Amino acid sequence: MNFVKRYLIPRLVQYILVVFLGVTAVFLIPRLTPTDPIAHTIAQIRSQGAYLDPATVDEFIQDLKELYGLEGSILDQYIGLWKRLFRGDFGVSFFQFPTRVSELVGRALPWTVGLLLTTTVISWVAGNLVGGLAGYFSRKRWAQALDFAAMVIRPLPYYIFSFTLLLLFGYVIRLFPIAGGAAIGSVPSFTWSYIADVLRHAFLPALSLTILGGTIWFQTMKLIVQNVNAESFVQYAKLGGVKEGIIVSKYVIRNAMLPQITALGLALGQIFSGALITEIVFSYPGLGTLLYNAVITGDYNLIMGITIFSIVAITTAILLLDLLYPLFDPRVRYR
Amino acid sequence: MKILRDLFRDYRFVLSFCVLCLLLFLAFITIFSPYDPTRWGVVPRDLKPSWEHPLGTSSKGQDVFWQAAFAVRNSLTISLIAGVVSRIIAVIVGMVAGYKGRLTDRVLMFVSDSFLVIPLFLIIVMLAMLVRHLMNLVTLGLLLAIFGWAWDARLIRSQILSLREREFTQTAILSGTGTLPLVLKEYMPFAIPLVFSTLINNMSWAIGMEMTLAILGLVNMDIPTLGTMLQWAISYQAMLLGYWWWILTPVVLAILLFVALYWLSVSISEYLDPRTRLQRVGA
Amino acid sequence: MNGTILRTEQLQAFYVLDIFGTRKVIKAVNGVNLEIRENEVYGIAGESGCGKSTLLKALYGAIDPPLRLMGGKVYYRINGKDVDIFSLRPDEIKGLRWEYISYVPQGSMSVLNPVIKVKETYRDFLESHVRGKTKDEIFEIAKEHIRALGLPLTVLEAYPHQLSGGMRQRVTIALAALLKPRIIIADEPTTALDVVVQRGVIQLLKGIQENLGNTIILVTHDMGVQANVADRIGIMYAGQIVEEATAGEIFGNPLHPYTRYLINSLPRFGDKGMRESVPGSPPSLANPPSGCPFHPRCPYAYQICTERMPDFFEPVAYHKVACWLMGES
Amino acid sequence: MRSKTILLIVSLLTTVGLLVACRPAVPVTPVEVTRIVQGTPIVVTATPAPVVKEKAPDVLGILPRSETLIAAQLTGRVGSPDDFNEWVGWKWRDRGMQQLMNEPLWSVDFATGKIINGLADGDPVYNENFTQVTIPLRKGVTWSDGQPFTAADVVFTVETLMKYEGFNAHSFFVENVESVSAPDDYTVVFKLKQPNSRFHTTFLDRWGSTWIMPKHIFEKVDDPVKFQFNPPVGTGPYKLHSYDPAGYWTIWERREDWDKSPTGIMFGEPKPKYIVFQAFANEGAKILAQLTHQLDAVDLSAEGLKAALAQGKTNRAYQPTFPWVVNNDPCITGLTFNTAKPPYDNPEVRWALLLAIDIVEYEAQAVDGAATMSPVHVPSLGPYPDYYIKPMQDWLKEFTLDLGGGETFKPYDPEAPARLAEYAKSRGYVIPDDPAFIAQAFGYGWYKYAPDAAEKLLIKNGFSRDADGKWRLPDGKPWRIEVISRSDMSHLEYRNAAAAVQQWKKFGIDAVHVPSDNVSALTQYGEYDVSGNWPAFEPWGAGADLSRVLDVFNSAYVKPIGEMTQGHTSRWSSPEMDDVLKRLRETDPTKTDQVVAIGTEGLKILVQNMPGIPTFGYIGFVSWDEYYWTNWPGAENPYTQPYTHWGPFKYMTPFLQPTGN
Amino acid sequence: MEKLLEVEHLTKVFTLGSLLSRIRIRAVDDVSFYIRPAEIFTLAGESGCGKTTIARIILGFEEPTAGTITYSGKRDAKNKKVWFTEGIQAIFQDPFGTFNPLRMVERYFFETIRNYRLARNQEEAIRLIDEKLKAVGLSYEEVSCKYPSEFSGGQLQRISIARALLTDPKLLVADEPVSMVDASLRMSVVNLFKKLKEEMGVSVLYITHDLATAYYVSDRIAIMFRGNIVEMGPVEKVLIRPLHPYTRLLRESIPEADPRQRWDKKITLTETEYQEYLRVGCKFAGRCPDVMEICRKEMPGYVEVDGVLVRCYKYFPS
Repeated sequence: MNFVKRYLIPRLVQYILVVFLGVTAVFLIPRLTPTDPIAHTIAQIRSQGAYLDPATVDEFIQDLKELYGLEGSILDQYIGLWKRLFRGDFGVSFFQFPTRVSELVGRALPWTVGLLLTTTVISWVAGNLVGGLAGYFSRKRWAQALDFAAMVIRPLPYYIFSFTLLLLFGYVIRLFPIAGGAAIGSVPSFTWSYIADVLRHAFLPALSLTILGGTIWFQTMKLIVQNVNAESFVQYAKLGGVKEGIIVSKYVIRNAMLPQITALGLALGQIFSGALITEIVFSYPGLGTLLYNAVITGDYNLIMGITIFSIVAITTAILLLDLLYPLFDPRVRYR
Repeated sequence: MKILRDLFRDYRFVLSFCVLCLLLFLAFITIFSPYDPTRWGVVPRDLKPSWEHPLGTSSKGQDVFWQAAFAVRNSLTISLIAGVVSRIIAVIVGMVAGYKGRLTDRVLMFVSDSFLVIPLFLIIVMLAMLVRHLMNLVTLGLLLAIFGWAWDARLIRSQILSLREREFTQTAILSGTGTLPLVLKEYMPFAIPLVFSTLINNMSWAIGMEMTLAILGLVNMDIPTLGTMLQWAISYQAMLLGYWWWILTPVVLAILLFVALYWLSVSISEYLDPRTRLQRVGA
Repeated sequence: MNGTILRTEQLQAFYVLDIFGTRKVIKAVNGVNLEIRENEVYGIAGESGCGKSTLLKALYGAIDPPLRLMGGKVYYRINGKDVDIFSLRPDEIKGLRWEYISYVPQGSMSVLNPVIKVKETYRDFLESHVRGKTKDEIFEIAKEHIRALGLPLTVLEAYPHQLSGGMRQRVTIALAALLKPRIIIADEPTTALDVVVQRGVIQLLKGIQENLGNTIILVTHDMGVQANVADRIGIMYAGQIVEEATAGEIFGNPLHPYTRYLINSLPRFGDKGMRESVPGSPPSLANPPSGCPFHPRCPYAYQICTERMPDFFEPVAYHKVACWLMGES
Repeated sequence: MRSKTILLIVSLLTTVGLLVACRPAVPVTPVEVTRIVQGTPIVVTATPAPVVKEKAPDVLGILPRSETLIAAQLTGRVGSPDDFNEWVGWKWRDRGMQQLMNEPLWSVDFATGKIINGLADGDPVYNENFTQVTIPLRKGVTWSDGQPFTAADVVFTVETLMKYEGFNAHSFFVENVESVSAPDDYTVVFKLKQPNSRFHTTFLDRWGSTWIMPKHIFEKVDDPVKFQFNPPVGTGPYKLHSYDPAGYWTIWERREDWDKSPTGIMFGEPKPKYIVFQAFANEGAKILAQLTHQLDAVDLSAEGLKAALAQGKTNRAYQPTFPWVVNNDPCITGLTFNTAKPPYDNPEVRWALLLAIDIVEYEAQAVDGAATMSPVHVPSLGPYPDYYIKPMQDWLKEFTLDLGGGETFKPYDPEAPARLAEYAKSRGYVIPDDPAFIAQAFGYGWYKYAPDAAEKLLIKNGFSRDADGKWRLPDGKPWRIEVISRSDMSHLEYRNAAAAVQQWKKFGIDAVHVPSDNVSALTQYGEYDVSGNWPAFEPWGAGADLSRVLDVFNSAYVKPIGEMTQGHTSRWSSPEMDDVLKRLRETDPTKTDQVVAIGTEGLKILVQNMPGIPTFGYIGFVSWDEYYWTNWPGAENPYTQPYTHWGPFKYMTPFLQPTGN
Repeated sequence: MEKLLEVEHLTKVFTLGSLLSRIRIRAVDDVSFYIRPAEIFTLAGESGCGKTTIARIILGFEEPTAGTITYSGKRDAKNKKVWFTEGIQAIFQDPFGTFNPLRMVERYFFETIRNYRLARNQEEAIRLIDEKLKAVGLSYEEVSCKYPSEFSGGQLQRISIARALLTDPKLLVADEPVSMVDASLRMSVVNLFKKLKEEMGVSVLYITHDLATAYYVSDRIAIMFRGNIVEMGPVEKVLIRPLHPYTRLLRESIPEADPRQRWDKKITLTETEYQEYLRVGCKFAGRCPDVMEICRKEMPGYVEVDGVLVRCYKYFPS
């Protein structure tokens, strides 16, 4: 009970407030931009060569306004937004009218989630593990070599790193496909061949995200471990002749992981930005490319849908991590 | 001065210091540039590195060396603006929250927590689109500054919190020292190393962010920065056309800059943290 | 008289620091000769920064950079043979630890892993030294041990932060006694504890020593604690043992001026007479005074005191001292 | 010491990695090839396209690669992949809908300059006063589901479009059509509300038209606006096979009864059994896909095409030699002034800005000199040089500007293309000295680079230079021009804007390039100075009619700044032009002589007023892989337009030849 | 009888936890005592008994929940600065924490002088500083231009006293001033209190858990347990013949520096601090060997036995 009151409820309150703030910001910012979604739509239809008789454009604008739900004051639209959100409805996409935003997000989501979840988990686990070992054995040659490699790889721009991978393994050595999430013409199914195909397509994007993400975990973990290593309980266990394996796993890495659990939550937002670029490089059918298109076309509803969705998803992930945190740190559990 | 002398005994500090000096020198000599960095076609296109053009020329007819010099200067300017301004925000927020405590602390920490939790990248992208026509070095720096302070404000706050409990705070109060002088004289010396090392990290972040925004085409492409230089090279297919000098220059410069900043921050924070210092000494 | 269990010969251990190029040598242990016997509580007393903790580390064979062994030997008597621990391989030293000699570190508030239960810590220590036991058997041993020492069994299920400082200290002491080692080294086990708790901790230590019949090396600057538990006491000053005798002798007949100061400066109930601190400040170990390191603070210093370090000799039976005042050797 | 070694090794590895990635182009020995320039074969040197056997990775899950053609989708990832109702909104119809699934009544083929009859069996027949039009329909055509195509489908389509407001073309038909009827199964008669000599062009496919709905499907639908039309049914030679729910690819399969489609009837069996349209999120991936034979036809940027040609062994461009590009696209690029905003409301200021442009440098900066310049508002491509540009030479040469102070200036420069050819030679490209080649590749002329004349014009209009040589507006404020364009760096709008900024900077104006994703709104609402937009609308691409080019300058469409304009974004109009337009509307577009005469008059008015600067014709950077398919309609054999995203792509399919790989 | 400082019914309640779940702990519970001029008064007790809180309230670092403090006849002056100039100063537990390690020690002296306008110019300031440092056995030369790390704990604590003396205080609040000073140097600090009292008439509120030095230095003593004063009176009486069972336990637990007087009785440790704080009745009832039924129900009041106030039912006339 105490735990609920002192740990859970403050976090839930914070969570709700943050989501509220985020949604409001996301509602306001695109409305401040001069991008007019209707002009954009008309220009798109025109410039792609569809015949729009100049004399009839006015009527067309009115039609679109109605269809897009862009009538009324900003406040009306804002209230409308909340009403729709509570129904789990983000409205229609302007540019991809009349597809619903939720449908577009739903279509892109499995790809991004699949890619991000696995790469985040892999890079977090591997980065922390390797970083932990490298921090513990920081005098060893391999640890220093890894440290150096991480230092050089980490600053590489996502685009350059991903595209170099694509060049190397898609063109120079033709191991992996250039673009897409699965082979052209394949039908999603739970067959081994389809899954293998998806994995083959996901390999390079995942690799670039994992390596670039992993180096960050590697570096921070290494620093943390070096600090934890100097803690008296580690020194004590060493003096007590406790086996090195136990010291590394149970004393050093386990304690050093605690700040990394918190950091994982905070890193999710960062990872998203990396995923956006990576998805563009690999033409991956995820949320990143969807968002990029929405941004370019000034598709408010879609931007809002994706961003609100991301805010909710990431803050929820952070909340969950926060709530799981006491499982790892008994000091919080029993305070 | 003694600090500098001590730091110079660390090879990483020396290396990164030299690299930074080199980059600063590069930034400095832009005032002698024979070319206007925003003009195209000032030199023949697509030339390999030569004595005349040490880093070759680009498909836009620009000298890559001088572009790179401007890029370094501008990227450093952006990151410095972002770093310094966000440091000012972080110091003020952290110190006020830490020293005032109570409601002020709660409100400020809620704000900074929100900044930490919300996927800022999306918001930055949206804002960048919003102000794209106003984009220059200063606005971009400020834009990044708005989003780069939250974590460091927390760090400073927690440091102030622990300093507030230290007895010398009370000694100072008993010596009749007022709040502002107390914070400035007693706490700032502790906060400064932290401010400095987070400044370096924040600068790296700002440079990286600028590169990402440039690749999304959300900055002023006419101003040479590491990001825009890279984006021009990418969109002109320098990689596939074999104009390696054009694309490698910003990449290598970025790596150099990042590694130098990283080593600088590691070296300084190790210097400030005696525990790791001793570990290193033992090696 | 019991046999010697631990012996040092001219033990020298220095911290060699190379702080960004400035070389600094701290002579923390500078020529210590000790003979510690079986089944005794040997107290080491001295001001902070006199090298007590470093001496313990050296005795424990835990010399890690930046601490370096500069000379001398440490012998353990194992199965009737003197073993020089610095000649052993790392895994051999590891084998001795906790089974032959164990250690209660300073500030034991923070020596327990905060994220695992106390019983897990016990298990890790047991597992690392005892082979072929299942998890349950190991917990059983730990339980038995805690029960025998009169500590509540609930401590095993607790996380360190749930225990009070005194309880944590006792848990750490119990842990040190877990494998019934012949020697337990305790470094300031009662510092920062309230008097009542301090008493409980000292009782535990004493109880263990009586039960196991082993040797405890107790470092504390609190002369009251020393008087209460130590059989023999060594007074340490500036990296050296300057006086060594039984507790009764030290308190009854202190020979070294420093020891005399230490004892006379202690206030006693029922006596409000003037008491003086040791004058001056403790010497810096990085740059100790020449000759007898105490000479700058010693009211009786001769010329020779500033020039040569006196020998550590035995002017009275079983009472050693290093002071020129005590005549000649 | 150790870490220094590591440093060395790692930095070496990184460099090597990037160098491998940046492999320089493989030099290829040029050979001589024959190309047809304006009907005359001439010999030029070209790099050969050797047929190489190499393993291509399998990108297709189920389709046989050798029977499949893969093309990149121009407009990118499909946003509404399961919606084929192309009468409503924008449905990414270049995913194959307009190329393979739909047969229009007529198509424009700009390469041959012909109108191809699709579902129509001949030209439309107007009555005297253009209030009634009769359209004959092709017999023997069936929909892909086997139902016959008849006049009832056309009537149904028009009536449905007029019935529901949600259709794009709803307003057009409501405004124009009095009634539609089918006297027999293969004739449709429209009665129009007012005279309109170009009513039928709504059915003329030039990157889109009004398609015919299958009546037997749509008549069963409650709300045809919301109907998704999935699976779609068309009269084209292909039918939908499958599509990616994420919108990255669409697969079309040749109809069993391909001979019941107009394409099959006219040209025979389409060769590829399957055609895939695939979207890529970035150009690098497109190039790599083509280099690895995973993409047969693709549109690239100027540099992208160069990179593809440099790296690829089996791919080719439209032209076998420099300038490689597709240069018969019927569209003119350039700059548009906001003539509603001072000082751009002054034609002399606009002319001064034109004279400050060195077209050779401009083209070099924009497209490395690969485009054909045009001095008037139609491109110097396709049929337009013959109809307009060549006949206008004399007028252009005599065209005179009044620089003030009694000074006059003849700005036209017929030598500009030759200067551009010199530039191309300086870049190492092989250029034949044949004037016909130069005229075809670079155009017939442009205007002189005359900063002096520009200066005089500006001074005449009250402008001045400050001490630094920077221009000031008549009111003394510094002159700052913002040139907006879309933000896609490879787009020709962007390139035009960037090049203009460079030229005007050089001239001493504080010009800045402001790319924006919002450029369409900014231009349509008039909130800009200059844009890299089309200076005039594209002509039809076939025939001499310029109604599309000129009609947007109708004064009736001009709206004040802040309201969305319906006409050209320059907001320019003039009584003379209105007069030209009136006469053009009353002229039968098939009467070439009349149309050319009126059109020339319109073009002259545009030159005199310069509401926008025409620079060069739109060029396409098409790259074809000849590994699986050959006989692409290149410059040496332009049997049809070369794009895979234009409607007549369907007429290319019967001529493509499989290589057997 | 003149009282320099009088503390009456002082109570401080701490609220732990967040908005929703509060634990209220009476860290100081209805405490009253006074200090005479030129007197050393000791507040003694284990850590967490509330003695530091009292010091912080007197110094104005903490607001009391209830109760009053009267200094020189003035009650609860709001402007704390006036108090300090008029003569309450403090020295703290950790000599190394008293001064900012990054600043020179002398800065605090000059700042005190400037803030309280104690000198007109630099020379006068230095003279004043030197005078006060001499009073604690140091001199300005030994201190000037040095950082805290260059001194030993005993020296720093004396410097800290010298700084406090700058304002000529009447009362020195010394919170555990020697617990972190080496035993061998402790007396140099403690003797200073005696000297200040005798030579300058300064009163000292000596807060400590070290009963031996308390006995040595102070005139009167109050023993605190879990927020309450359980016994208060002249130090000779309270410490030599303790009345309250807790005082007795404390007294017995102090190891005598005499190997002949070792502990023989074993003690047990049971309850935690919180539990004892939250206990109804006498807080010591859980550990008291002489516990009675009534002890568990109600906190006893004070009873005077031979000039000593004690809060224990044992001494209530039954």
